[in-house]
Parts: sequence; C-alpha cells; structure tokens
Amino acid sequence: MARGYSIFSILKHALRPKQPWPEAWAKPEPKSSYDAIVIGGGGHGLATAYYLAKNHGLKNIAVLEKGHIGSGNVGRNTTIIRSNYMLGANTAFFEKSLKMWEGLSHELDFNCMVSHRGQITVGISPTQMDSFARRGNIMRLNGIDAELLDRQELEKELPYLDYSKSARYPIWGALHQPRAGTVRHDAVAWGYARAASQLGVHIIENCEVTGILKADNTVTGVETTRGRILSDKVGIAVAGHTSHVAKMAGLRLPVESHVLQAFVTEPVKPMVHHVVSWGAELFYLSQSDKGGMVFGGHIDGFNTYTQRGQFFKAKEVMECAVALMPFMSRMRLLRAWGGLVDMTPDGSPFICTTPIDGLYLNGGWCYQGFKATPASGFTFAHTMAKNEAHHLSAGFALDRLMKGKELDEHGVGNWTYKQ
Amino acid sequence: MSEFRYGGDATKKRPGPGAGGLKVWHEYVFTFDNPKGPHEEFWQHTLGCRQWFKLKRNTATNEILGGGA
Amino acid sequence: MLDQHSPLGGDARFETTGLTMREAGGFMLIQYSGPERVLLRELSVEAAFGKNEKSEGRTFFRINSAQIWVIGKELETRHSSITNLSSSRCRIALFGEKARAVLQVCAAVDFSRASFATGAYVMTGIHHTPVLVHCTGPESFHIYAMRSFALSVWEWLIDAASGL
Amino acid sequence: MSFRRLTSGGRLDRDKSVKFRFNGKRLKGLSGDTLASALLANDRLLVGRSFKYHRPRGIVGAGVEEPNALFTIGKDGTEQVNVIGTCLELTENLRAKSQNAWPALSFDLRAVNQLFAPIFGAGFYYKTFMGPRLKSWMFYEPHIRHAAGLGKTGTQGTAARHNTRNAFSDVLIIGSGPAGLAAALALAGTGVSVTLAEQDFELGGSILSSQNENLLAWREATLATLNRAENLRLLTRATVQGLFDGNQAIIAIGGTMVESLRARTIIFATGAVERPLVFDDNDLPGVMLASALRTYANRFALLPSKRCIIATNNDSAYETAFDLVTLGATVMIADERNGIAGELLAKSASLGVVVFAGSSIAAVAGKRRIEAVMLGGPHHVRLSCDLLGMSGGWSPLVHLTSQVGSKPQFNPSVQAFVPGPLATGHYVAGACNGSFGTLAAINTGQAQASAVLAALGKKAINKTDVPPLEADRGLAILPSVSPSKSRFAFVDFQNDVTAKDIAQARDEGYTNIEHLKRYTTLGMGTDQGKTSNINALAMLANLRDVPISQVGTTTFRPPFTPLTVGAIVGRSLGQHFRPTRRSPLHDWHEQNGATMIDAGLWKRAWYYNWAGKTPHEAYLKEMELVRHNVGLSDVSTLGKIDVQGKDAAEFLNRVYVNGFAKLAVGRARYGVMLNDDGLVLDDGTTSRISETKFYMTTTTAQAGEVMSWLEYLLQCHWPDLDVHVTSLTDEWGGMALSGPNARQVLERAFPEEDLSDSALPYMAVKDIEYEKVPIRILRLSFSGELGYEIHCPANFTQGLWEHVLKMGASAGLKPYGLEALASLRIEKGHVAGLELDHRNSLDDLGLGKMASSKKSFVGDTLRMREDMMAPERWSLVGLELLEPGKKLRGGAILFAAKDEIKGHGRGYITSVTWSTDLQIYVALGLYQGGLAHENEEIIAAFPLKNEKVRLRIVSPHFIDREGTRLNA
Repeated sequence: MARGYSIFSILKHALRPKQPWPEAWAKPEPKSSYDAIVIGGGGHGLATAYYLAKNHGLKNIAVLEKGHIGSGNVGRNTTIIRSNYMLGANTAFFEKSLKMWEGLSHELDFNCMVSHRGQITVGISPTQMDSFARRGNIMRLNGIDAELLDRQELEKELPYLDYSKSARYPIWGALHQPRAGTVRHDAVAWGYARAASQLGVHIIENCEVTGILKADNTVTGVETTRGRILSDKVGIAVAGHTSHVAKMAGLRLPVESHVLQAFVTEPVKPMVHHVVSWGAELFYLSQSDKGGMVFGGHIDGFNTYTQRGQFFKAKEVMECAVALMPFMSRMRLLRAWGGLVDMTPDGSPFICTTPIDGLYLNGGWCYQGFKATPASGFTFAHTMAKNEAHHLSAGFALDRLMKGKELDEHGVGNWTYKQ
Repeated sequence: MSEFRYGGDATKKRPGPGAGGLKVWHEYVFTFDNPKGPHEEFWQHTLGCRQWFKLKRNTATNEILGGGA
Repeated sequence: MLDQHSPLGGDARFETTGLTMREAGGFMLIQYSGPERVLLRELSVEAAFGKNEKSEGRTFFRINSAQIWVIGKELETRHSSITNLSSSRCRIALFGEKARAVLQVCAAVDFSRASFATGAYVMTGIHHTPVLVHCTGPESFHIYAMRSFALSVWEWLIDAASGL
Repeated sequence: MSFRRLTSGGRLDRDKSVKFRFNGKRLKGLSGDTLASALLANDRLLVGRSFKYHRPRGIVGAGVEEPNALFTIGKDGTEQVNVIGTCLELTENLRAKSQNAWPALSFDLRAVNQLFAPIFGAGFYYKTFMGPRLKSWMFYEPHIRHAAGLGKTGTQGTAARHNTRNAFSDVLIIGSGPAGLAAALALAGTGVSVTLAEQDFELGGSILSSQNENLLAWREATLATLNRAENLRLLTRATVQGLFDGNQAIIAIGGTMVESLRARTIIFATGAVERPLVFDDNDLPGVMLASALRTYANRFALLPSKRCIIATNNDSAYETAFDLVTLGATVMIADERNGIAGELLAKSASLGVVVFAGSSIAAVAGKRRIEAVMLGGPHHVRLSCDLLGMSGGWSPLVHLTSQVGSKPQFNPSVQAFVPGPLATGHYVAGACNGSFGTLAAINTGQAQASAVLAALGKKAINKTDVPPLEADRGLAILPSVSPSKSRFAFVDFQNDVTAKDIAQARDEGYTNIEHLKRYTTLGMGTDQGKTSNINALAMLANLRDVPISQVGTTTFRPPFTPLTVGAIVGRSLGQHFRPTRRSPLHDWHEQNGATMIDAGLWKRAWYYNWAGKTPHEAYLKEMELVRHNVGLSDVSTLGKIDVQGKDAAEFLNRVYVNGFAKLAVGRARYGVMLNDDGLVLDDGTTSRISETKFYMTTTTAQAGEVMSWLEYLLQCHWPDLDVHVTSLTDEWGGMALSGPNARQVLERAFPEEDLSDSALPYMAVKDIEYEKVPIRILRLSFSGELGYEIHCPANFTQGLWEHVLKMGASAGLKPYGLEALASLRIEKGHVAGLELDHRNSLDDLGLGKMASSKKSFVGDTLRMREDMMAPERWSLVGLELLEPGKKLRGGAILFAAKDEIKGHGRGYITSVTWSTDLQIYVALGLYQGGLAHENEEIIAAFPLKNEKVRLRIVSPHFIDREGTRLNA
C-alpha cells in the first residue's frame, strides 16, 4: 500500500511552502538487465509492474515507455468502468476489475475519483430487452448487481431522455448496473506509477523498444533507444501498437489498429448523474466531475495509426447524443480527440503466454481496455511471474481463435473488417 | 455513415475453395499484418456503385498513395 | 386490372420560391450486367462513367465495370443478364434555381454548374441511402432513390430546402 | 469610469443604439459593438468569477482568445452557456448573465476559496478524499460536482434551426487580415474558385484595430475588388473549426450553418494571439492585453479615461501607446528590456509617453478594479492608473495546421511556435507563420497565392498593389522570466492555474508538457489555452533549464472555438436521425388497423386491431387464424437478390453449405451461409428460375450484410466467375398466404393457373402472369402450415394484396402481423434473428446434416475447429413449460435439475410463444448438449424477477413433425 498523500500532508506543505512536494515517481537511468521488463507505460503496463512487485515479490522490474507514462489510451478514453459481461471468461474477469476499482484509491494512496454512479443502457425494442434480460440474469447469477428498468422507472431516473413520439427509436426500458461508473483516467496511470516506484520498480520514459532479442525460441531482452536491456521475461502491453511491437519478435497477431473517437463538451452545472449508453447504436456518455459531457461511440471502421478521426463519424456520434438526449444539442463541443485501439476478430483481449518462451502478450482491448486496467495488471503479473494463465484470464489465450473458442461478447461476429 | 466501407488487407491470398487446411485459413481469416505505413486494402462504394476496389494508403498519415496494384 | 401504386403515391409535389419537387414516375429501368466488352458491344454504347448517353429514346448510365442501367424500352441482348428494376427506384424531379443548393446540402459531391452540367450523373448518398442524381437541364435534376427509402428521402429534401 | 466612449471614431453606427440586459439590468450599446465593448462602455469591468478561487475577473482580450468574459445568453431552460462576450455581436434585447458567482457577481461567497489557496494547489484532489471506507469518493463527489461547471442550463432541446451544407473550392483562405486579403486579391480573377473565411463579423482582422489611413484605404479598395470578383466567396462570422483528412474544412458560419468545404489547397492566414505577462494578481479587472486596448480604442471608440500603463517585453505594445495618445489618453510604458530601439524612445518622447526601461510589474493594487501599479527593476515607483495593458509577445495560431499531424516548431528569432512541415496543398502566410509585421503579412500573402496558382497550374495575372507603409520593425522580444513562487500570478486565467502550480508540478515530476497540462488542468478550459499554453511552456523550460523547443506543445484538436453539438448534427434530428424504410404495403397497413414496429431501419406491421388491442391478445387470434384457416402477411422486407450468369450455380455451391448445382429449374431449396470463420452468417430460400438465373432470399436483418459479402467474394476473390448479383429487395414486394385453406384462396385468386399440389408441390416455384403483371409463386412455409409466398413487382404489390384479400374474404382470410409470424415459426422450430447471433455453428442450430460432403463451401474448414465440434456446445432445443400458471420469459438461464442455480448455466431461452396446438407456453432455446437431453426436466431461472420454472426439453418442432401440412 503506497503512502504519503493525505489532508495532513497537504496542510504540512501549505504551512511550509519552501519545502517542495516529493517526486511522484522516480526517474532512474535504465540498468543493463532486469528480472522482468514490461514494454508500455500505460495503465496496464504500470499495473502489471505494480502487481509483479507487490504480489509476486519480484524486485528488479522495469517499465519501458517510448514517450511519457499515460500518453496512450489510459489518458484518452471515456473513463467508464462496469462489469455487465455475459460470456464465461469475461464475467468473472471484469467483475474482479470492478471490485479492485472499489479499493484502488485507498491502495494506491492516490485519489482516482472512482465514482460508482451507475450505468444505464437504454433498450429500443422488446427483443433488445430480452437480450438485456439474458445479460442481467447472468450478472445476478454471478453475484453482480443488475436490474431491469421498465419505461416508467427509467423516466424517473433519466428524465432528460427523448421519450417523445418524434424520437426515431422508441425507448422500451433499460438495464441498470448501480456499481458501474467512471474513474479519473490520468490518476490511474500516475497512481500505479507512484505505487510501483515506491516498491522499487524502475519506470523508464523516453525509451522506445526497437527490437526484441531472442536466442532460438527464448526471449533474452530488448533493444531500445536508450541501449540494450536484457531480461528473460518480457511483457508486451502497448495497446494500439501491439502488432507493431509483436512483429519485432516475428509474431503476426489477430489485431488491427483502429481509431476510436471521444468528445467532451464545455463544463456545465451537474445534470447527468449516471453513465448512459444506448441500444440503437453504440453510444456512451457521462458528465465529468468538472462538468463536461464526455461521450463516444463506434470506431471509424478502417485501420489507421493516426490517432485522429474522420468528421462523418464525429457527426454520427453527436447525432446519437442529440437523438437520445435532446439537451445535448445546446451543449458546446470543447474538444474532439482520437485514440488508437487494438481491434480483435471476436472483440476480446489477449492476456497470455506466446509461442516464444519468456515473451508475454497483453493487448487486443478494443473498446474495453480502461475498465479492465486493475484486473489486467493483476492477471498479467501472474502470467509473467508463473509462466501460466491466471484462472480469471484463461479465456484470453492467443490460440482461442484456432480452437474456435471465440469470446464474442457483442454477438456481431468476426467484425474487424465488416464494421 | 460514410459512402465507403473498408474491406481489409488486399494482399492476403485467399485460399481457393476447398484448399488450405486449418492453419492456412486461420492465418488468412484471423491474423493481420496491420502495418504502420503503406497498406493495400479493399474498399466498397456501398452507397454508390457497389464496386469493390483496391486502394493504397499510408496508415501512419492516412495519405492516399494511389490505386492498388 | 391490378392497381398500380408508385412509391410516393404519384401526385406528390412540393413548391417553394425557386424550387419545385414532384414525383416523376412512370419510367422503365432495366439493368444489363455482363463482362465489360460484351456489355458495351451488345448495347452499342461507350457509356463513359459520369456522363449519360442517349440513343433511340433511351438513356444509358454506366454503373460500374459490369453493369449499365437503361431508362427506356427493353433491348434485346443474348449474353448480358437483364434485371428489371423499374419498381425498385422512385424518381424525384427537382428543378428551379435553388435545386443545386438543395443537392449541395444533401451530398458531398460538387453540384456546381461547371462540374455537374446537363447529362452528368453521380451515384452517392442522400440521408444515408444510395441514390443516382442525374442532371437533366441547367436547373433540373432527377433523383433515383430506393423505393423503400423514397418517403424518407422526400421528407429529408423538403427539410433541407426549407433551410435555404 | 475606466473607459470613456469617444464622441467620434470607431466602426460604430452612432445613431443606432442597441438595448440589452446584463444580470437583469437594462443597458445600452451601439450597433457594431460586441457584448464586451458595450459592457466596457457601461463601465462594467467586472464580468465574472474564476473557476476555482472565484476571484473577480474582467475582460482581458478583444477576440477569440478571451478566457474570462463568458456569459449565459437566452431565457431559462434553453440558455446557451459559456458564450465568449468578445466575439458576440451586440443585438437588440440580448439577455446576458454572468456565470459561476453566487449569490451575486459583486459578492460571491465561494471567493472564500482563496483563503485555502495554499491547500487548493495543483493536484489537490489526487492527494485526499481517499477516506477509510472503500467507496469514500461517493461521499465527497456530489459537493465537488456542484461547485464545478460554469453555466447552468435546463434539459430541453434546442429551438434554434441548424443547417449544414457541402461546398468545394480550389483555394480556402483562412483569415481576412493583411495576409488573407493580400492572398485573395492576388487570386481574384485568375480563374480559380476561392473561399475566404473570417470569424469576425467584419473583414480586416488586425487592420480593424489600426489608425493607419493608408492601410484602411487599401482594405476598402481590396474589398471592393474582391466583392466584384466572380467565383470568390467572402464569408464573415465563419470560423474554420476543424481540418480533416482530404483537405476537408468544417466551417461554422453565423451559429446556424456548418459547411463541410473540400478545398484543393488551403492558405492559413490565421494571425497570432498576444501573450499576457505573468505577475502577482495579474487577473485583476482592468488588466488587459495591450492589443485589446488598441482594438477597443480604434474599433469601438473606447479610450482609457484617466491614465493607462502598458507593460511589455517587445516593440508591438508601443503601437498601442502611440494610438491611445493620439486619441487623447495619458499613457506610460514599463518595458522589461534595457536595449530599447532609439526611434521608439524618440517617438515616445515626442508624444509625451513616459517610458520606464528595464522595469517589470512587481505588483498591482485595487479591490475589484486596478487602481495602481508597483514597478520592479531600478525605478521602484507606485503609479496610479485605471487600466494596465500587458504584452508578453505573440503566439501564432498554429491550431489548424497542427490538426492534421504537422507538429509546430519553435522559431527562436520570433520567440514563438510556428507551423511545422506542412501537408501537401497547405500554405501559411502572415503572423501565423511568425511574419508579425503588416507589410510582411501582405508580402507573404501574395507570395503564397502565387505558390498556390503554380500548384493549380494557373498563371498569376499581375503584381497586385501594396499600401504605402513604413517598413516593419523586427519584433525584438525578450522571453519574459516570471516569478514561480508567488501565490496568485496566473498563467491560465480560466482554470485558475498559477505560476506556483507549475513549479509544484515540476517538483512532483510532472515535467512532460502533457503531464503538466493534465495535472494542473492548464489549457483545458473553454479557451483551450490560447493565452496560457506558451507562457506555461516557457516557464516549464526555465524550471527544467532546457530550451523551450525541447518541451514541445500539446496536441491541437478540433474545434478551434467551442461549437454547439446541435450545429454539427444539423438536420439529423427526431425522425431524421436515421432514414426509415417502408414496405410497398406500408400505407395499406396504417389505414387498416395495423400497429407498426421497428425492424432495423424498416417499419413492419406488428399486429392488427381486428385481432386485438394489445400485441399479446392479437397474436393469439392471428395464430389461430393461420393454424385453422388462412392468413396473409407482408414479407416484403425480406432480402431478395437476383443471381444471374453462366456460373451462378457454381457460385451458390460455394456460398451455401448445401448443394445447389443440381437444383432443378422451378424448384426452391432452403440454404444456410457461413462466414469464413465457419459460424452461421444467414439462412434463406433460393429458387432456380432458369439454367443461369436464381432468386435468393435472406433474412431482413442480414440482407445488407449478405449483399456486401457476396459482392466482396465475387469482385475481390472470384472475378473469373461469370455471375452478377443485384439487390431486388425494393424491386419485389411479397406476401405469405399460410394456412390449411391457403391453396383454396390461391386458386380463386388465379383461376386460369394450375396450382394443384402436383403442379406446384412443396419447395417449388412458378412464374405466372396475372393481368399482364409478372407474379412469382413460391410454395414455402415459415409458419409450418401449407403456405405460399406470392411475389410481384413493388408497383403492383398493394393491388395484388387487395385482390388476394378480396378473393379470400369469403373464406375468412385476414392479415396477420410480425408477432404472430414469429410465434408460428417458433412453434414450427424455425431459427430466426433471435437464434442467429453470429456465435452459432451449423450443429448448434440443428442444421449440421445440411453441410455437403461432396463439395467445398465458404467456412467449411474453420467450422471444423476443435471447440466448434465439441459435443457439450449449446445447441437448439424445444422447451415445454411444466408449470402452467407460471410465466416463460426470453433471456431466462437454463440449468439441469440437479445444478446449483449459479454461474453461467447450461443455456438460455431465445424465443417464447403460446402454442395454440399444445395449449401451453413453449420456447426455443440453446442448451448444453442439445437434444441429447430430450425429455429431461430442467430449470429456467430469471433472477431479475426472482422467478424459477420447471421445463422439459423436447424437439424444437412442436407441431407437424412429419411435415404433412406442408405437403398437403
């Protein structure tokens, strides 16, 4: 459990302005070798390093980040956390993540503003309400909170939706998970970095991996822009560039890099008190603590590394916002950005060993990387430490597609190229 | 939505009907080169003439490099 | 006789200053498909992309490398396949000085006089639905919309026009 | 009074006064004023309260860079919040309210936050509120959320109408300052189409803030030429909000129109923004940008009433001083530098402007308005004043060039970040590229115009005239070193980020500019750091003692200024959100008592009021009608595809799992299509019309998917096959005539045709003509009863439907809807949308034996994958309810009798119906091991409504297992 931050430490520094705050995480020079190397200083990479040190007692760990920590998707998402997952391997994994979120600020001694405000998914047809029922029933059968709301109950909870006749898609009801919510995303990267640093993990920024070293089929280390670093345990956690890095070890993966846009409006006084998502088209929105409406929808639909989206898709997502919540038409867009996501054929991730000994893969997170951060770090640390899958992430094996064990949570089929 | 639809990597050789075993089809259907740079790909003009065509694009900048081979 | 119903009921009409819209039904639309050489030879046309061709009361539109649409009576062909699409499209006539401005609201195509003169046609999207827009005169156009989307596109055009 | 309105001058209509309200009080301005200038004319210097510390804030700028003057405009419930006052044209009866102050602007209780400033520093929220309990944040969050946010508004939609349009031009010029106008002048009449976009309501940019007669005359002449030029659009109130791939510029025009312009080339002439200086209490109302004072004087005839002091680190502020003095104000200059240019000192002296060299601002004094200034440096003197202008140098507006991937670079000679390497077709001119002088702006504007003409293959016609101006002075700028320890020296006015916050961020290791921005929320306000980013960069570079070029900038993102979501959405509102598809029988259904329901984009008849008032009541009667008599249902929404060509049979053989090559002409066959991954894509019936012509049907939901998939295979992978596919979904309408008396009605409808069982057996197709209309009769059955589908061209579908209903009236024929159609097919055990969810193999759906072993088909390899052939997969079963009183619901989870009701169960219920034949509730579902468990008793759990019911697994074909009715 990291320490050092509290109201008392704040008062102490307020009274003694001359004494500066300590550095949040140390910035050592890279050593020539480590027990374990994690490539990627995002949420998953830093969490993995933290749990390697905390749960598996590894002392000599390095996180190599090509830019600055948190510069990837952990700093560029719509901050939603939930565990409304229906398929076998997913349900337990994402519920574990949500449980870890509940205590994370306390454990990292870094307030991630974990807000359990509840998520409400709006259904637009009787058949869709049946599919929500199946999802909600599975959640309840696995001890996860879920309830179905009919139209009247929904109207009391979310009065600002468009219940009128002029709506293109009628509102039938909703699935509600009260424990879901949002988290201040940057705090997650900094929190894990600080906690890992306090456990002796070396966080090396501006250190891009340019090659993965192998002796026949065993990994021996990496080439970086700051010199060669040896290790017989290398974990890849570079969502968005997963194929790019895996190719350095000769691996060709079931991953395509796509841009996913997200938007924020100007801050206004609190109006939306839940995470709201929609069944007509993929759309999700919540109001940040600063007051801006943070929302997003589908990927643009073609592979790209440019981290910027096309206008037609930005317009489409905002059309969803106004169709579901008419007041959004008066909100003013403050900023539109694009993040780089790994899309996989069945929409589920990989946390697993690879055909190369000592090389481990964590990627393929599609839309759901941020909410998985704690459990992903927890299980990937187990895999890297013990060279085996953790029971919670056993379903996320690289060879599941060869075996026909697709984990198609959304039920849209092998859709990376069909969008 | 956009008038066009992306159809994936055009350089992947589709095994002939009845040809190629599990490994070859897994390679074709499930794995991607996913390069950060020039990429030859299929696109369809779905809202127009329904024609599928090849296009070369640099995935690092989205610059169109011309029609596919 | 079996009653005939055109997509918009046949008498649909909208007028505002500088713009008139009406349904211009009652046309035959036949699609001929086949390998490019065979197609062009059998229909005896070049039918370049983007420019219609007229002969013997028929209008030819080149759709893609293997398909040509013909407005007008059926042609005898031996090798290319024939598909009657007369019921599948609703033809909306749009004319007046604001016609080009309405089209400009609806599709990301350059409908200026210079780029889209009489005889030109383009296949694009209006209100997320596939349409063929044909320039039949300096300020008159035919829009071939899909039948099932006809009313939706008609209402969309009227809404677009009322914003000019 | 800080400002007084001059009796003459300014770009105002003196005899058109404009009434408006500010915080309820009635005030007056002039036509040509902005809200900001009108407020200054009424001595309203205090316009708001800052975001975190609630400090009193005044107007700082005169344009889009304004961080403080944000107002709520409009009536309750539909207000527009955070409107920038310096860009809002004053209009009659405008209602404006200040924001973020409670109970009043002059007395804000939350100003007490300033006392806790040492606590409220950067990162305060990350270090506390972590409380003992697990979900402690939930206790603090509501209070913090309530304090945050700026404007307050209601939950109604907008009444404003927003339009959108597309446009094309050879050249887009962004900005109408000297550079933009010069470029436009050089392009006029050369035959290229030009669009010039200016965000102000008047063209001219920095010229509007100048007193130079020659320059103003040149502007008039230029505008006259441009207005006469053809193919050249001049757009005012037009902000280029975003730039996207393919040179697509999104331009917001006048708050009601958003244009998507595709330009072959773009000339960026967006100018630059003046930087504030950072000193203690630099946020006091009355402290403004020097260029703003010049604009308010020259454009809005507002002159500092007593004494105005200008603090600067560069030459540009002297222009402001000279203009103010010529209009009669008393001005003093505090210049941080020692080596000030000789002729500047000479001109200052001649105009009576006192210059304090080498002295910066140490402190300012005043309660809610500046009253005096304490100079630092050698002079140490207290000067009383009512306005303080500040100039920290100029930052080029590189936002748009950077939105498409070109990273800005630091140009030390002008101490500013300028556009980096440009994309093809992009050109930069004037201040936005560091050419800060007016003459330099005009010359670079002309130069870029001729570069564009060369790129477009055109010739420049003539060297356009240039106004007689003194040569620009090199804008010598001393990078200002600012205090890092003082408490209230603001870097970002809107988000209350102080110099101390930046120093603290550096102490804690947040030294990357992205970290600094996110940790301190610098530049994350509605002005997106237009006045704060560069000062922060310079400060960070000092603290890290690295050159500023090494610090780099944050990412520039659209929109350039906040843009209403409604403006982007345009007319895609309400019903127009997405298009609506209607069957050829739509009008008939609506006129004959049908209730419609959505099916994807389609509207379908759900149930008819002849059968009942609610879907539950009606579907039972409609099912009864079909099971025991005959019913007619609209199936026009089915996907229908024309497959023609010499290799059509071979093509179908490849895409369907079962064989089609030897299908006889006049016969139909049920087929299932897989994806390459071996999972079921869709099913449907295909009939052979001739040797080389087939008529394929697909499900309504997957029609678009299948069409695109077939085109993909043919065009991309099997071009050698002579086959053409065309969608007939809209060409043919269709109706299903189902029930024991179906043939009786059919024969009465088409008396001349032989439609006997032998002439038209089950799974046969017959093309006939009725009154010269081609009609295709397929003997298929989705309901399990004797059934025919009658298809005809959509123009005649309603005519035919009415004819068949008339012919069947005596037999009691009536229409039945989608709900009954679904129940009938469930009873028959037919899979449909609810079962086909892209996760099923053939065997899952009980269709394994359809897979041909003699020929290959799409998906035949990967369907053999290990797990997909595993016996314990979930496959299709029928389910009978054993507890008659209980409810059977879709989405219930299935368990074996002995299982503990926990975990993921052994399957789930997909679709449910009341069975008229068996007089009990029946359902289809997927169960582990499927029919291997036939007759087993199992449990269906529905914890969401804490229900549990006992069921029995049976064959999914509840009725007519032998198919006698089909072949009757």
